[in-house]
Amino acid sequence: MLNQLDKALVRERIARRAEREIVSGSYVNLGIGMPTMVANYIQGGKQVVLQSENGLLGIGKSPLKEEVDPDLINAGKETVTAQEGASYFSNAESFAMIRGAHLDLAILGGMEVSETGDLANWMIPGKMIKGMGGAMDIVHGAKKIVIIMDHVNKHGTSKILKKCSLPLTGKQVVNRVITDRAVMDVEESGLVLIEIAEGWTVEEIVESTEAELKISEHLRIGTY
Amino acid sequence: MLNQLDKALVRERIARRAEREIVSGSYVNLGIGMPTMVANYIQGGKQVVLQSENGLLGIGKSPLKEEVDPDLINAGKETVTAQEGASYFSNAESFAMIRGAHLDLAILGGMEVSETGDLANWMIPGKMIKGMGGAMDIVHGAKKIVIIMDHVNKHGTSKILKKCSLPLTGKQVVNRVITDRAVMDVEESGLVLIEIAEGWTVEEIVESTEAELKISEHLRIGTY
Amino acid sequence: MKTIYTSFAEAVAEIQDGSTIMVGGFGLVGIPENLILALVDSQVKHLTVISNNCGVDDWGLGLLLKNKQIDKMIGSYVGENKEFERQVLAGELEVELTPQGTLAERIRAGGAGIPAFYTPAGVGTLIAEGEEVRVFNNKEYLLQTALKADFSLIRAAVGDHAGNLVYNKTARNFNPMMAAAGKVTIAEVEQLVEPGTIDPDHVHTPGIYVQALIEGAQEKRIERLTIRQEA
Amino acid sequence: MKTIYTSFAEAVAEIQDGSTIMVGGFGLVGIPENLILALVDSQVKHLTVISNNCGVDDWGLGLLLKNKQIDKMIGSYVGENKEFERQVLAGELEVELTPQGTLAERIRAGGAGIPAFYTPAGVGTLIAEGEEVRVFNNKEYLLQTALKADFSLIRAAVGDHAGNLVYNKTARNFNPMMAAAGKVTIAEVEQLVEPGTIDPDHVHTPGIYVQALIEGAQEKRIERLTIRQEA
Repeated sequence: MLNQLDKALVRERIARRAEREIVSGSYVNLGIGMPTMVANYIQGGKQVVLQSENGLLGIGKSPLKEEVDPDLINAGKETVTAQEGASYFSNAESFAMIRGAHLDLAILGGMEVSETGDLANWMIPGKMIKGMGGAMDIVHGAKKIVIIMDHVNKHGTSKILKKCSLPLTGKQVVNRVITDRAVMDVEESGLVLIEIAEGWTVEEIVESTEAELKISEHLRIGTY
Repeated sequence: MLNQLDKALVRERIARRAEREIVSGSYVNLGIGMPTMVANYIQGGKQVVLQSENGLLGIGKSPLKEEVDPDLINAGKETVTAQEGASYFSNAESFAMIRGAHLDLAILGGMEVSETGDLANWMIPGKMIKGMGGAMDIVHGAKKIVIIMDHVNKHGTSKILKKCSLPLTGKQVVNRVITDRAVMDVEESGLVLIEIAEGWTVEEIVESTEAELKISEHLRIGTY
Repeated sequence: MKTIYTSFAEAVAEIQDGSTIMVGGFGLVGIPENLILALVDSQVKHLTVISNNCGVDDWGLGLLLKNKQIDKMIGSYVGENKEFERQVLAGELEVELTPQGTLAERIRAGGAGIPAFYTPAGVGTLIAEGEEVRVFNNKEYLLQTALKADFSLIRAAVGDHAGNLVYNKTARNFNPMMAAAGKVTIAEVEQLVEPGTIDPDHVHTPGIYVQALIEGAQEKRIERLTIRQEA
Repeated sequence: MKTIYTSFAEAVAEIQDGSTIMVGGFGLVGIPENLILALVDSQVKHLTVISNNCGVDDWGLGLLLKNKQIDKMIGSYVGENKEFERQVLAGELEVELTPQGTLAERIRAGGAGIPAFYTPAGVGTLIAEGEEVRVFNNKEYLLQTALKADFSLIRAAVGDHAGNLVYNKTARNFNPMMAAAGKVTIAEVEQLVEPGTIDPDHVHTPGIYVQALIEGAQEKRIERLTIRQEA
């Protein structure tokens, strides 16, 4: 139970840090699961338009019980509402919007990220394959791709790798990774550590990261 | 003047014959110029939906003076109205509809047609090129392509040729040609004469046609 | 002008063993509920089904699956269905997974007479194996071909006798592209109205794409009811 | 949320010599009249213009042409304009003619992140010279690449502050695709309204595609007035 609570707190920490990626006035796609949680932490002053790849630009709050419309869901199949100024469209138009790089930002979950920005987040060989949904399109779509994930797996092994071991969702597509421990940018020169979460040291991050990590000159510690 | 009147009568004759191509319940695109005239002769009982490639399915009559909406035109840029049950859409959707073979029939004008169904109707070398508009798309779109045209040019030379001399609009795209003198089908075996207009004989048609003409077993004479 | 059915059994009667069918919807939203039920009753077999998802165990396409009427499924996400997993692992069901945007665009291409196009989705991944890769402006793209169907079963909120359709909110999803990509498109509409009722500027699917319509009441099951409390 | 201009001169101020611009409209229907007039006043030169037509001698894009601001024109039909002919014959104006459906699809592809696609239009004709031909299902198709623009100038009937647009009748034409294919899209709207005024199901162009809006009254000149007499 305590462990579960910890997990929830860690997820909230990641989501709150990810929220800082969202610039006011921008168009954002949030992946299913933890990324969807990010919406709960969007700061009051920010004007953000959230896109749902099933055909909605301008996701609003969850509906009140009496507002529920079964024809109105997000990509995670949860009932939602639409903001003022929203629009509905087909999946073809939705992915034209995504593929055409009209979204400013996508925040997606990850299973593994490589130091060259490869992302694996859709299948584990040997386990039932559920499908990639829209992830393979989205990683090539938004102007900035931010991945949020745990830094290590349950065995303590790094999920930030030299090379992904799982089948890829996209190759050289990730711009930034936010984990429970650190924030890293994928740059021409390699993977750069730019922020460290509260309670962790540079040495601990480097040690728990399989990928080669360059330390940013502007590294900030305890930012979240 | 008499000559002009004759010309108008000949055009009407062609248009009336072309109208017989239109099956009730079908979707039809009429090209600019003489083909547009065909709409004037559509028999009362027929339910026909005319498509205009600028983005209208269900062209209605010309507007009364007080009905004119400058935002509502056909592909010939003439003011029109919309039928009950009409819809408006973008040019991309319009040509998706055309290219995707959803139209049953297109009736277009022609400068030259070859015995293999090549069509030339958009440019004359040495003269100013105005552009092909939608013709190159439409000839690959509708399920049946009918060309209406004069049988010979003003010098009396055949416009139904073994091979087109003018730059093509489309290769092997024509299904049927209707002229002031005859109706011919493009078939695997070649160009087949199936009907002759009033006042002409088989010999006269063959003589005024450069293309090799097969005579249909079911040839009908004086049908229009 | 269009065929208007009053019996769902009749509406699906032409669908034969081995047909390829597209079925609209995203999750359980926007699916033609009664057409699917009629297809189950019809016992038609060996279907190839193109749909983003495959329903849940006891609703939507999951019912066809349970009844073993599907030989092959083309979709982007099929994870809500235990029977699906069982049939795949048992080799009873062939699956072709395609990125959602690629699926939507392949269906659009099918209806639009575009035989093939290039897209970045899937470059450098498993799904690119055996596919043609081509560089445009220094970026790699995959060649993808169009998808068509013998029958498209779609759902709209309102349809008129001319075949024009209007969808409600996110129930639009794959329905418009499938309407155009089906050789025969059967639209299940919540409300059937006379031509002239729908403003021509509000039409989502022009009537030309629709061959038949049928009015049907929808259950609209909710997969993930998420509500907020009054503040 | 969007830039709302009140001066047309300001609206076009960022367009520079040598820019590629898309301009909505079919004939004179749906053209952004005041944005074009402002572009004439701006004296910006060496433009590449992508538009289905090129206006008439004294209206629409014809004004830019007369003022010799266009170096290159990409369109499908440019026959309504004598000055056009003169400039082409004098070698002052480069023209790229493309079939109308191919033009529409190339612009759609530009906005949709599709770098290239295959289409049957033009196979076996002059415009296929030097182009890649490929066979799919025993039919020949031409490879065509996407078109994008630095600026798209479009017109809508209604726009809201979130950038959502609604077009009127056949004034829709090329405007929606151009809205998506412009790096910067400026929409001239007949009526500017608050967000929430337009039903989200009636939006033709979602706001994400539009960077700026300006309200403007339209003359709406008619090229071929065709009327019928009361019966």
